[in-house]
Amino acid sequence: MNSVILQVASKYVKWLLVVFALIALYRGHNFPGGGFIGGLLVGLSVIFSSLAYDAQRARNSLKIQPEGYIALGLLTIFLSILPGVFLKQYFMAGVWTSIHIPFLGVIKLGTPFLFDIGVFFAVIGVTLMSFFTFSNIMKWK
Amino acid sequence: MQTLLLVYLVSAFLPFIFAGKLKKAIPFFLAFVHFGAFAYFFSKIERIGNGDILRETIPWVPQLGINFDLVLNGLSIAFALLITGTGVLVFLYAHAYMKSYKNLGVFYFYLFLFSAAMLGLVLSGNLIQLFVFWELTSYLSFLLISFFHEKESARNAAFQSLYLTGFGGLVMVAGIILLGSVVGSYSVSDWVVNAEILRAHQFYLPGLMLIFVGVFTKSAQFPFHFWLPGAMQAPTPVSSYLHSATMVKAGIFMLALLSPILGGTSAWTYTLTLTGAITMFMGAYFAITQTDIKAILAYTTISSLGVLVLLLGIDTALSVKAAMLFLFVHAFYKAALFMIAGFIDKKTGTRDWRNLGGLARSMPITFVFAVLASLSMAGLPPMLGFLGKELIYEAKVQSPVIAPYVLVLGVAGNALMIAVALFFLFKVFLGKAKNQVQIKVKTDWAYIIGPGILALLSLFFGLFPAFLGETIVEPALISILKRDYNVELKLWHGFNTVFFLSLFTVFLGFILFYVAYTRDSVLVKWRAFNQRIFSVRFVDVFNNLLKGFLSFSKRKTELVQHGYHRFYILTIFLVASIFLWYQVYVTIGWNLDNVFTLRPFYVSGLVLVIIISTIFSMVSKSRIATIITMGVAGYGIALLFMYYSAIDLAITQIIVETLILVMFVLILQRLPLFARLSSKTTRLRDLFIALSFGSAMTVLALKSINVNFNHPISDFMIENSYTKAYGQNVVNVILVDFRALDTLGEVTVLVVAALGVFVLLKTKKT
Amino acid sequence: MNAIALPIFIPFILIFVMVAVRNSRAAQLISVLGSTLLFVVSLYLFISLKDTKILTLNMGSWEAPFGISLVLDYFSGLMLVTASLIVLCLSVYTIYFMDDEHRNNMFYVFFFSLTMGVNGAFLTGDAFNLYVWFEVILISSFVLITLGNSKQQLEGGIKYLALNLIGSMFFLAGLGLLYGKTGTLNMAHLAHILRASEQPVLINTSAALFFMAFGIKAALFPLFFWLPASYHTANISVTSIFAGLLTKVGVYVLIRFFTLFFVQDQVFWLNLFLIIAGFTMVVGGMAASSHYDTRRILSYHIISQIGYMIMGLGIYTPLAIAGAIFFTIHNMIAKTNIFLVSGMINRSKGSFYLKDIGGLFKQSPILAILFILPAFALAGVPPLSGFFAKFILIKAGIEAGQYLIVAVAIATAMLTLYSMIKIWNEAFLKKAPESSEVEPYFKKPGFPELLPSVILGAASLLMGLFAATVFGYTMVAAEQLLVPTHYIESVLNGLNP
Amino acid sequence: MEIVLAILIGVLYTAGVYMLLRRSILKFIIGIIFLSNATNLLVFISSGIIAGQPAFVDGTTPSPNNLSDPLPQALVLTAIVIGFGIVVFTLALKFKFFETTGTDDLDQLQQTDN
Repeated sequence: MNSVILQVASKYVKWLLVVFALIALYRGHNFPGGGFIGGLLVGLSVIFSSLAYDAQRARNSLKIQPEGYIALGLLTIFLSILPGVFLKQYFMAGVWTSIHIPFLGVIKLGTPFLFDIGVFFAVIGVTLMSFFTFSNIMKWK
Repeated sequence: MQTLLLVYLVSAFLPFIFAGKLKKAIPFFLAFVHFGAFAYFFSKIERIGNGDILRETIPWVPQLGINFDLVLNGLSIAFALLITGTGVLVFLYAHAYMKSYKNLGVFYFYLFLFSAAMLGLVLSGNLIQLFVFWELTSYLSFLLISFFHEKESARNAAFQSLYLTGFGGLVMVAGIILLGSVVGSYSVSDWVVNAEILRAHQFYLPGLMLIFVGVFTKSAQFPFHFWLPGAMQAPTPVSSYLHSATMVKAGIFMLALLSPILGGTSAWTYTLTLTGAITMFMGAYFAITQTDIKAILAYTTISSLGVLVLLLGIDTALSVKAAMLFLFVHAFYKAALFMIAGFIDKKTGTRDWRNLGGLARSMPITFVFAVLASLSMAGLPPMLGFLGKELIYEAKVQSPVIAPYVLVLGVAGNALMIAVALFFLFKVFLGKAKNQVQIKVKTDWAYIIGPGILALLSLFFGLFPAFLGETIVEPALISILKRDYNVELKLWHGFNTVFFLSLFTVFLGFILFYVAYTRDSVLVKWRAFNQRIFSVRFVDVFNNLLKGFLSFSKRKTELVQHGYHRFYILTIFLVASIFLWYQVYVTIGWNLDNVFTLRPFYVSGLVLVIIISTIFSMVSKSRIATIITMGVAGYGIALLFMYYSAIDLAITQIIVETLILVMFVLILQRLPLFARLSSKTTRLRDLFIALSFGSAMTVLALKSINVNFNHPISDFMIENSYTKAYGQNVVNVILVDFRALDTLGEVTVLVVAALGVFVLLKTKKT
Repeated sequence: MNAIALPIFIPFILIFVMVAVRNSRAAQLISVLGSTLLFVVSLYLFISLKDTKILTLNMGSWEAPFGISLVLDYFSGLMLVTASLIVLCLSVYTIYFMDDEHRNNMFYVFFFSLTMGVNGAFLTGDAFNLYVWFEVILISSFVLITLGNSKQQLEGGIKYLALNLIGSMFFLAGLGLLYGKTGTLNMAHLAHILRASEQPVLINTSAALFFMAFGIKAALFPLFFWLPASYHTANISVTSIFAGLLTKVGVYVLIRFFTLFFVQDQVFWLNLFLIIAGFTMVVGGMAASSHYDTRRILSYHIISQIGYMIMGLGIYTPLAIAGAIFFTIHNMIAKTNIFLVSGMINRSKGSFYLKDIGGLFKQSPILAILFILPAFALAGVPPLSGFFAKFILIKAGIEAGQYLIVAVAIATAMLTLYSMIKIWNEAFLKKAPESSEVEPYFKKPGFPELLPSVILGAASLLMGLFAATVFGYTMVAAEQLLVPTHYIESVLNGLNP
Repeated sequence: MEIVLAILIGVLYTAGVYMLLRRSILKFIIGIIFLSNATNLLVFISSGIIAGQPAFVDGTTPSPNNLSDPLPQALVLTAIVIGFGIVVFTLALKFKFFETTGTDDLDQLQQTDN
């Protein structure tokens, strides 16, 4: 599918999707969205661009390989589990802190948010990995 | 006693520790252990004779009533002496006999462990403990019989013996548990106390019969007798031990143990006397037509076991006395004769009497012992066997129930035994020398010492029976009868019915022997006759049953596990529909409050679109159309979620649907077109099943909607989502905070699935 | 008790590590160390049950029934310890019996995700969470069974996958209905509500759905097709893992659910269990006796043994439930062990097919002993573990007056004996067939390869010798199951919403 | 409306089971998708559906009565994602199987039984 329109469109749509995804991730705790939706959206964006060009190219343009995303996601999830044990005596307990960021105001950050980020990365990795494998181009290192 | 059993257990492992030159000393050492045990029991005779009972209890699983109850009373000491005493001789004999074979360590290990198990069995004061040892003897004898395991016949015989005795054991334990549930204990002494209750209980008959099955299989009673002749595949020392003092005597021990508890009823008496009498006659009848001398001996063992069962079945003081005496009689002569048979086998290389003859000249001492043992077997004076037989006749004559039939069978059986004994002597030892001793055996004495001692014991006790009678048989009898009883044994009883019966039997036996001896053709014809009349051999029946069962199961398995994947699914959904409809039917009390309405129409329209695209996807022949309509249905469901205010759900559903569609399209290019593979009837059938399941689910859904809602959990979540978890989107808060563990598992599923896809598609086929 | 979560998180960390580690030596080492840690933790947890009998952990500090609780009672504790012992043994075994291809394929990732799922299923006190763990188990086993990509494995994999997917679909549907009825997912809370509720309208239909779901997982009679179609195709290490853990999770959940929730209309369910148990035993046993491939014999035999466990559930007395638990533990150990040994037989002789092999008794007496331990344990020879397992069940059956099922159980024991003796006779006692192509190559297994089997064999023996202790635990577990007030109270912590 | 939805569930289940019983593996997978959709829907509606406000709260609206129940939504979301993972794997398995054997016919799968 090397249609020019699609290629041009994909460039924008792709970034649009990624931005959407990040917003979904960030706002997920308060508005529709969250790690799953965000991760799936990013995956969709990469798939979209590879439909426009080809999968190999889309893959090369990735900064982190799918398995990297998976590992990153699992690690983040694991890290989000720990603070609860040490600070609240329960696994997975939410630990919150608020920080003040200029222009955005007070933001509450907590381990559930970290957990959501982990899910986000893991889902990206999973989507990409299965997609690339289906596209039959993936090589292990 | 526990120390003793422990010593046995530890000593059993010695064959593996002894190495090099010490290896030869193993049997001596083990015989010595047996001797030590024998001496130990012997030293206790007096105390036991005075009515003492030695008891040791080690709890094992007390909650289930399973304990190690070691009891030494008159009954168990009699058996223990027999086991250890014979054990000494068997191991000495084995030293000579087994020399030329390999894997001796394993052999002695099995054999010694076997004797330990047997000893444990007779010392058991708890029936489950007894069963444990019972099973151990079964399994160990399996290993012993299959010792020459490269012979198929040995494997088969071992399998048969294990299968029958194992089966009997399991059935017996069911009986024990059944009766145990009446008493609430498995301890023999508790059973004795509650004997009256047991005999009156409705479980008595079934429990008794179950236990009898165990006893009959173990003690080779008709119709389970056929494994015993097969068991001669074992090395001869094993046979002589198995047939005389151990294994088959376990059943007898069990009967003796239970007779004060369960005995005395007509069920007990009739079953045992009948079975015993048939077995007794049949064993003797078949013994005479055998050609292998070990087989002859095996059949006479069956006959003797029949006698023992019969006597315990008659269940009078006299008959039990006869049984206890005959136990010793049989053990002495049977062990001796088996050892002699093994010796002959070693010397001449054959066990077929048709190839043997005139051995008296080359093995005179053996001949003397053989004569003594055979006379004892035939029940002729002055041997112990004569005493035994007299007592048996006496018991039979006085037996209260079916004396005439028992007597007829008894006389016939005994006459046959006399004939067999004489025949054995004359054919093998006298007459023309057919087969000279070919094989030189270095240590003749080691072969003869065992049978020699046993044969001399038979003679000695025949002449001076008082010791045996008063110190061993009497305590045993007392512990069986549970009352005092004075045992006096005499060789000469005077002219009475029994004496004339004996005389008649001897006369009959001699005639039989004479006929068989002088005319070879008689036995040949007899054998042919037997083969024609009793064309059904039990071994074959067993094998055929087994074979039939196996092919039956193979067919059934192929029927169930046929390999047609669709039918597996079909079965599952069929079962599910039946279940669900049944449950719907049972819980019919449901009333629909919901009114059928199509409002709002746009939702109804959406549902209609989903339904139509689903059906289209079902029947379409085009792959693309199928997949696209499937997608439409998926998106439609997402919109439904949206309508019912599940925003996150709708978004997820849409993205997931898209991803699945993309992947479908990706692999679709490589796949073949749909082919219409199934016929119209198949499709109709499938549709019917699908419909029955689908409609059941519809009903379930309707019912579930109808239930009152009460959601304490989600109310809590809604209330605390913002205040405690700092999130406005409750669904997301649930996912990452309230129920984060679910999400953790979910991510794991995704990761594993992705890696699985990768592994599956990356690797080449192997 | 935060440690309760460790049996789930330790494998989770190991998954992460195994994704990252590419060196197979290092992976082996880490897997052995990790599973040792897992075993120690499980043992510690089990021992710390002593005081309170039930331990709970509310994940994320959300009180039950609002969050997810992990619950450790004696039943789950026993299963957990047994499972982690098996995992430990297998992580050693796989070093020697996994070919390199599989190892490169990140076998350990799937191995530990399976472990994680199994531990999670044992520990969780939340019905939906249980579903998630079931899915973790499911997807891991899908991957494991197809690892190697042979045609046979793909075939077996498709059947396995299809039927198990249907099973989890039933599970989810049943959960939905249950939630709709009760509004809660916490198992203790569910039990509390269902015991109080009067209208069993939906409970029975969800019970039917759950029965289908777990019946498929546990390979009960009309639903077991996936097991014999797939188990024998996978690598022997994988089959051993499956034999030890998978169907038993199904049995665990069946026992858990039908003692905790579905106490209404019990007569119907218990009778059904007895009927199904009988058929499962006999059909499995018959099929096992008619085969000549070790793995197939043993696979069918798994089914037959599941029948005993369900029989215990069907009799439904404390003794019977204790017997079922005892049997499950015994079976997990002995069954895994016998698969391990059959793997070694295959390694030594080059075939699983009994007609092609023989003469092992002479070649490797150690292997013979290692085979005899689990085989005799399975056949129920005293004093090994299987004897007590069967004894308790038969005793319970007789005392409850269920004579028919006891008769079936005894007949099945004979079938088991036949299958075991068949393998013994053919593989060990018989002379190796001369015409066979795989002969005469024979590789003597080294000690480290035998170690897992030695450990499991010793476990079978010790379980028999110290049956009193183990039975004591199972009895406590059974009482906890049958009278779940303590369970409900401990989990809900006195809370009564 | 609930009745209509219940019928929809029935149709989806029927379609799913019917597709599972076909011989083509592809249809089989489509059947799985239908089944999981049907199950999700069942879970969703059996816990009570309200066409109204989605479950968003802030400090001021703590009255749960007119909000839709968020818990089944979360459950179904989890189920959808899990289903996604499994369907993807099934597709891969199907593809590999076809690549290895060259057939899409489930009736050819008889080697591993008996």
